[in-house]
Amino acid sequence: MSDTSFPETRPQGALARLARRKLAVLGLVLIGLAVGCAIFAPFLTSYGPDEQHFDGLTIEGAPLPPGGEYLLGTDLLGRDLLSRLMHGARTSLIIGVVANGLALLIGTLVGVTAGYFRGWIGSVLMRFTDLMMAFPALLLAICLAAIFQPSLWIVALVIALVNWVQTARVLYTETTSLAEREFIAAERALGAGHVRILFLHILPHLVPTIIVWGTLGISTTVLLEATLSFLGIGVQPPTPSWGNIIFENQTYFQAAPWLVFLPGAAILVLALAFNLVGDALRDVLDPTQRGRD
Amino acid sequence: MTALAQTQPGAVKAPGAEPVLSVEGLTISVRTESGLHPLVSDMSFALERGRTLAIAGESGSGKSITSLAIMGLLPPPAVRVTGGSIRLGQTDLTALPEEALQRIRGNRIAMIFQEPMTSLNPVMTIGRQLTEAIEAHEALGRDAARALALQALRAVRISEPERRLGQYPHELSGGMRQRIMIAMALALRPDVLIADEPTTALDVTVQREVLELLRDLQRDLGTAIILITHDMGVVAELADDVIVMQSGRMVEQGTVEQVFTAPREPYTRALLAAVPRMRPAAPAPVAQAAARGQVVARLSDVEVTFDVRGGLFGRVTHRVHAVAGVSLDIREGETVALVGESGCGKSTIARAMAGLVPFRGSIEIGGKRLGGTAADLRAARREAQLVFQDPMAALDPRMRVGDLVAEPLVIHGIGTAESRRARVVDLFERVGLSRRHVERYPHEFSGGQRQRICIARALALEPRLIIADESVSALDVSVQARVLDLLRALKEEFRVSYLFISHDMAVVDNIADRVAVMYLGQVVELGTRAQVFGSPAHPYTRRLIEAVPVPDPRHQRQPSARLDTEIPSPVRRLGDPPPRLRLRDLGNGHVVAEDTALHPTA
Amino acid sequence: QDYTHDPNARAGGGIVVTYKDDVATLDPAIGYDWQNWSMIKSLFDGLMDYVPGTTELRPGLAESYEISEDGMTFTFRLRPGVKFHNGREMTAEDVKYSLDRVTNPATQSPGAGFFGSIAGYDAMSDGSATSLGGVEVVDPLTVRITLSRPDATFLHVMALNFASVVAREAVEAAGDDFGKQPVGTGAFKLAEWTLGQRLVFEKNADYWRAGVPYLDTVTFEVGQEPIVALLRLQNGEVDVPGDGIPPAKFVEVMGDPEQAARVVEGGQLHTGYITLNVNTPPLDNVNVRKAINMAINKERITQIINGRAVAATQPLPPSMPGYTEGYEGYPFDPEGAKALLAEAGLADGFDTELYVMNTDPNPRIAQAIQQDLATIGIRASIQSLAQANVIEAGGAGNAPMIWSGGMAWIADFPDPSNFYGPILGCAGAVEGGWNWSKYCNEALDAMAVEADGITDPAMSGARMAKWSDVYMGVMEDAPWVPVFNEQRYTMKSPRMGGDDALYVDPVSIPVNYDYVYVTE
Amino acid sequence: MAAYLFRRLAQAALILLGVSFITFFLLYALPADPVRQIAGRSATAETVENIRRQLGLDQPFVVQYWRYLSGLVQGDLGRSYLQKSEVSELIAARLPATLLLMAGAILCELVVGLTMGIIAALRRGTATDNALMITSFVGVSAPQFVVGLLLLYVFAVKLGWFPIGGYGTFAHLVLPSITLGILGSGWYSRMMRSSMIEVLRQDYIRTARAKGLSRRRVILRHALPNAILPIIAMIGIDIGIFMGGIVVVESVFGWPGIGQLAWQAIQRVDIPIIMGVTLVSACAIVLGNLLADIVTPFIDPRIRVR
Ligand SMILES: Nc1ncnc2c1ncn2[C@@H]1O[C@H](COP(=O)(O)OP(=O)(O)OP(=O)(O)O)[C@@H](O)[C@H]1O
Ligand SMILES: Nc1ncnc2c1ncn2[C@@H]1O[C@H](COP(=O)(O)OP(=O)(O)OP(=O)(O)O)[C@@H](O)[C@H]1O
Ligand SMILES: [Mg+2]
Ligand SMILES: [Mg+2]
Repeated sequence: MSDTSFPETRPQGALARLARRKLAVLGLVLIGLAVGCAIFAPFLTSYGPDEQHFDGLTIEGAPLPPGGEYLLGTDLLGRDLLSRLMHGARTSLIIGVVANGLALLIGTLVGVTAGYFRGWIGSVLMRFTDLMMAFPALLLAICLAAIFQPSLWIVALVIALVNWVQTARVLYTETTSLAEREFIAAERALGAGHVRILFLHILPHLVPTIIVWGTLGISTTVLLEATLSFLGIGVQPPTPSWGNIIFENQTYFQAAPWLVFLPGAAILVLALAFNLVGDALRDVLDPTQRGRD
Repeated sequence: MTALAQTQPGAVKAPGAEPVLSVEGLTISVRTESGLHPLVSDMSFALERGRTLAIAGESGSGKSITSLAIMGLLPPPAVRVTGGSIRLGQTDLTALPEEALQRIRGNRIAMIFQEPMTSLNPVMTIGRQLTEAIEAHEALGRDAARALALQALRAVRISEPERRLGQYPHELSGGMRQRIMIAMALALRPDVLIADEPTTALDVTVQREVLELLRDLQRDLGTAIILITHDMGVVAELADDVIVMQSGRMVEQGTVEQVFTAPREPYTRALLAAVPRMRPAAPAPVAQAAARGQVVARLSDVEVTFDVRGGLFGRVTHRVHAVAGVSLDIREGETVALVGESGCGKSTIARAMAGLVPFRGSIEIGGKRLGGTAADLRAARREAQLVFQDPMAALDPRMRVGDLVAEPLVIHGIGTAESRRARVVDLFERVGLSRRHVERYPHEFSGGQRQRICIARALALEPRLIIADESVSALDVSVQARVLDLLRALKEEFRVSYLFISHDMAVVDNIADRVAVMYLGQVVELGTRAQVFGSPAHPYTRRLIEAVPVPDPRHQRQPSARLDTEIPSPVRRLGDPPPRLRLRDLGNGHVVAEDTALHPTA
Repeated sequence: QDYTHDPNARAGGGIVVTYKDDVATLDPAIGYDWQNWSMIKSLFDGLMDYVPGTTELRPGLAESYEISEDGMTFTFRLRPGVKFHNGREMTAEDVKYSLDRVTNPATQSPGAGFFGSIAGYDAMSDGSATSLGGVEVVDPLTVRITLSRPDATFLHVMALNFASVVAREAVEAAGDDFGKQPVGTGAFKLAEWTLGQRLVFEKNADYWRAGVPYLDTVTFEVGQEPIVALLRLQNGEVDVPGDGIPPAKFVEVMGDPEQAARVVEGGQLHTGYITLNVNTPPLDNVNVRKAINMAINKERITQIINGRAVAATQPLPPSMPGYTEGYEGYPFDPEGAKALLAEAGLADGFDTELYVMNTDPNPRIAQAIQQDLATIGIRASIQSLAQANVIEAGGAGNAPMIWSGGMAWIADFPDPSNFYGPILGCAGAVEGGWNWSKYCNEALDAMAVEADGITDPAMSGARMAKWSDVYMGVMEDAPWVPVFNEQRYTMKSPRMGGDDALYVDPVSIPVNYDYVYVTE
Repeated sequence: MAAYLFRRLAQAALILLGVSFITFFLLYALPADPVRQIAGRSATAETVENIRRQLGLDQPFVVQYWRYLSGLVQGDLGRSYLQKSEVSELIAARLPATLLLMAGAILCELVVGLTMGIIAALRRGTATDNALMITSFVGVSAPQFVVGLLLLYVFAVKLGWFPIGGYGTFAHLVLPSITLGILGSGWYSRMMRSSMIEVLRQDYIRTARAKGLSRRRVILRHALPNAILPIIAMIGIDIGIFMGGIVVVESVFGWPGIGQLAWQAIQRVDIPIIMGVTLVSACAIVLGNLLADIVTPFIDPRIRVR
């Protein structure tokens, strides 16, 4: 009883397959670069991020454009932009990765639990989610941050607390329909416990959605942090973050475009890098997509 | 290859007629990480007007892929035609651009797909889905298109065709959807109709009707039909010519008489030998041996209802009485078959026994009451394994099949990783799959292969009871025979009991010790196989038996009354439960429902 | 009379002025914002007024006034025939009603405190009276106001918006909404108000001052981002950007001769300063405060704001009477500052916090200050917060240091006393008060009272000298670091006419609408 | 349907109650004193206390909240502390503009986002797909203030196609809608792409193609309505996300909506306005979700029965 099958190739590990995708590797390299900056910035830059240089401004008080002594130019206080960007990577990574990750985690937990268990647990969780969703996120962030003393970790927490809602909502819907699928019933019929079903059979199917929301969330959270610092409830100056560099300087985008576009590009590249890895990961994890590139 | 060389071209081609469709040396390959691999190689045949070509063969032999290739609908991007030609009249379809293919699809070649449940767009009305096919090919106004659509619906003899136009697919039963698919395919009177397992998903009575429908339509319109099926009974009833496929190759080709009466190839012979047949009805020998073991599962007065909500505050207004009081014992080493029309509650009983739906009454498995403690439930689940009706849906598409089969062992903490692996390989081989398949994913298998994976999975725990819900319906006869043999062997070896749910009476006739016939959530007849098939007491049972296709092309079937009405509905108002049927004992455990008021034709 | 009319002025036409923030109210008893301050000035008049473009007092609705010998009684003779926008003639009753209204606690006027020297004010504010005992209607055209203590600034107070004369029947008709339906005697009347979008002022044809206003209409468009307002100005759609030239555009504008020519520069009665909380160790040590004063590089800070300010040496701005000429202030001397700190036993510096309001350029200035402090070893962390939160922290006395920018003192009236009371005097040094240094020097307070007791206009030289001494005393204790006095830079469209001084009017900010005109 | 609506509205009312409570509590806990803002800098402590008493801000939290709530059920949102007028009036004057802007933005993000998503899904894995992905990330990562000014500068100042900010005509609406919609369109295009890819694998798409329908028709009539189903729920969620952007966009374009009102109120702790705006936007979000739930059955007949 043979059938028309092809010689089986030994399936390689997910990592090995990931490694064969050029774009994913590019993404990993870029993320590595950002992490490198975040950790080693003090050793890589020739100026401190907070040093205000007298020669960093023109006589009229205008910042210097890229090129020359300050490689990427200076900001409105005559500080070296390159150094600020590299140091800013730390804040932005914490926000974009940790806070966003935490939001994703809470959202996934709430959405999946509510969608899988239904019943009163589900109702309570979803009504709470609806409540949180009806609450203007920015206002909540402002109030929470103003009540606690602002610090990077508080801000990260606040961002996580306001950003999980949409993820929860979307995953809830997806989980409810997944939980109805026959193979979940099959697992239950085998006697599989809830934990096993949730982690082995539900979560893997949510990966694509989680990846889409997670990667898009990076920019959103990084910019939300900036909005908060702009309101005085984020990371306090002079600590740089990519977001607050933009916000500090956004009115100057014509006079000193580099102050807005360079940090903007940094955020974009970070988000894209995660997206490249995320997309590749999704395809690698999705067996129906094997055979593509 | 040898098979092809021996085939006389004249066997298929009627002298003088120009073929509408001819396939020459068709090769279809899949691109994988390790290069191109052929799924179908060197396929050749020709098809003339008004004739029916059946492509039979084991599951996974490339039947569906071939038909998709003809339609130009191979799943992108991995699967492609890599050689040969498909000619419709004079045009080579493989060389046509998409635009030109669009003009041919639906218009000159139409196809009915294997899965009627998912093949209709859920958000579009039936009417729209019909008329747009018409409008796509003929310059007709809305009204004219509507008239044509209505005509097509009438042609497939669906009840209340006008009303159907405004309905959505989910409002129709599987059989009705299949008719809609046929109507859609036939609306434009195509030269060629490809029907891929048009009846596999349907129960016998509906299958009957659909087959007759196809025959009538062909007679009236002169359409050439390619009928893909693994059911030799269907082949015998409908086909003029037959191609037998195995492993992506044609092994035999000829007229239906030739193939059935004088099969040349050993594979064909094996295939035909494996076809289950209804044994001639013999009077029941008194007192069969099987019934005296220990009771493995006991259902007493099991009722399952589903609530339908509506009205203010979403109160329950209606109930679906899916199972309305079923009592049944299954003894050790016994196979009880549960037969009945689609929607009569067979699967619901299976689900209740697996602890998946809440029920009233009591179910005991291996002495443990379901609905008792969690530990009882777990123990019961180890004792009884459910093989689901739809194998694709029942397998997590993101797990390797090897892991899926090993899962029950992991869940119940049996064995080490190594021993489990060995067991998985062993199970695979037992169900006719190879160890190479272990690392693949469900979507990489054909429908029949998946079903075998599900069975392997159920066997992993060596349960005392296996509930097999339509487990062999999707299998080709040879595999079906092997699986049935396997089930039988397990029964001998481990004294496993089966609750065997099926609509295929021939299969049931071959495997069952006792048979329960269900209608609208209740058992209307119960007895040993010999009792039920030998002397069916309930008219509904008789109807079911009559509908079974006979795998003999010379068999003449007398036309039966067509059933255009819908099956009476199990949905009832709250507080209006269905009347319980009283069972009359005919002796020796043969019971039959007294009340015939529920009989569909009554 | 005291103002020579521009000979080139021509009547007619309209202008468009933009503001970022919405106009909250046009009720003169309540309006206290940047944007409604001068609008109210054009809709209403008080008994006193200023010569346009200057800080010189002149009579307004009062034709003339008399001050008693002891300086405690002011008798105003009203101008006859002045009509409210509703056509009724204004009388002494209206003056009294208006003053009663502004001091009545129910009105919740933020300016009520200015009238504290009028006899009977205390009874009003504790609710035991409904009418100011010190304001008397002598006859329909005469009002006599009696003070409870001598107040040299009283005439300035009568020129404040809060002292504007309102029409009683209009107030009563409008109820709580008088601020949306203002009726006054001013040069313009409100013709249209589309909430959140636009206000249109229309020339008051019956205006009692002859010849003005020149403009037929003034249209205020609110909710306009300053950068966008400037783009629109460059496009000829806007005549005056009410919020001035945004910092982001300043260099560009000044670099273009054609645009730079239309920029008007002027001083304003403003000082930007850092408060040092004298109750918070180690800032309670005067030497530490002096060291901080010496550490701040004021030139650098003015550079950061594109040189739109001059370094300050003392609390008062240079154009304010009482300014001490020749006083150098604390020199910029980081080394000296370090020495002072070492003397105070803080050679290693210390940690503190610097509060700042979160709108550009204030956080930037705070960072510059932070760096200056860092050079002498003071590690100040910045708390950049919304205005309300900074004010809260300042009032509660929780903030060791506050940069005043964005909330800074712009004088309500051009008199040195205006810079003292609430922000440097003991009265403001209470919980919730605006004296964020919590600095309280009884001796200086006494001196301030003395100075304001000199009501004789002839003695005003002596009074100013006294005020000068008060501020020098303040500098001695160094509760503040005066950083700079902001210069005002406004732009106007090419068609705008009128003296430059009108565009940087120290009182009618940003523009004196009554006296500007268009040339086409 | 009526019963369903009734149930949903009751739920919505509960949610609004929750929102009002939380907001009120957070504002109560906020370390900033509105009275000081009202009283001005020349006020004495006595005056401050006086005003506090008049506004009832000296009362315990529960009493204050109860009073607010009783006003609320009568449709009274209170009086602004600093604007000195009825909050309901202030909001009513500005709400139409904001709603218009939201509608414009939603339209824009749907049109742009869905188109991008569909094209990306159809051209999956190609350079077009990658370019669209980058574009959508640019949309998501771009600070709206800068986008707004950039658009204003290029299309209004330089090209003169649109007015430089303002409100009134359709031309005024275009640039703000685009600015606000760009962010969302990034999200929509990603969601749409996934959803579309999923739908394109379905059997009924194969059926549609087997009928010989044109590619265009298969995409627009068969794939799109199915793929859009999960997206509709997003629109409800979207309105909440908009609130942040609206503040920025309205200020750049001088759009007279509630965003600017809210912004000023937050800066100056004008609690009645903050409360009012919060409740109104919560209403909008709840209604948006409700609307999404009501619209879905029109597209998806399967859930009509429930
Ligand atoms: N998308 C795919 N990628 C890789 N292999 C595939 C794919 N689809 C089908 N196959 C393989 O192609 C072979 C033929 O499949 P096909 O669906 O034509 O079988 P079939 O003859 O229709 O079987 P059944 O009767 O079970 O439906 C099988 O071995 C299957 O594993
Ligand atoms: N979850 C559910 N909610 C409501 N009704 C249901 C549900 N599951 C099944 N039903 C209804 O219960 C009845 C019995 O369904 P069941 O699946 O048991 O039929 P079956 O005999 O297995 O049919 P088939 O041969 O088509 O598989 C049907 O009318 C079905 O529509
Ligand atoms: Mg098939
Ligand atoms: Mg079933």
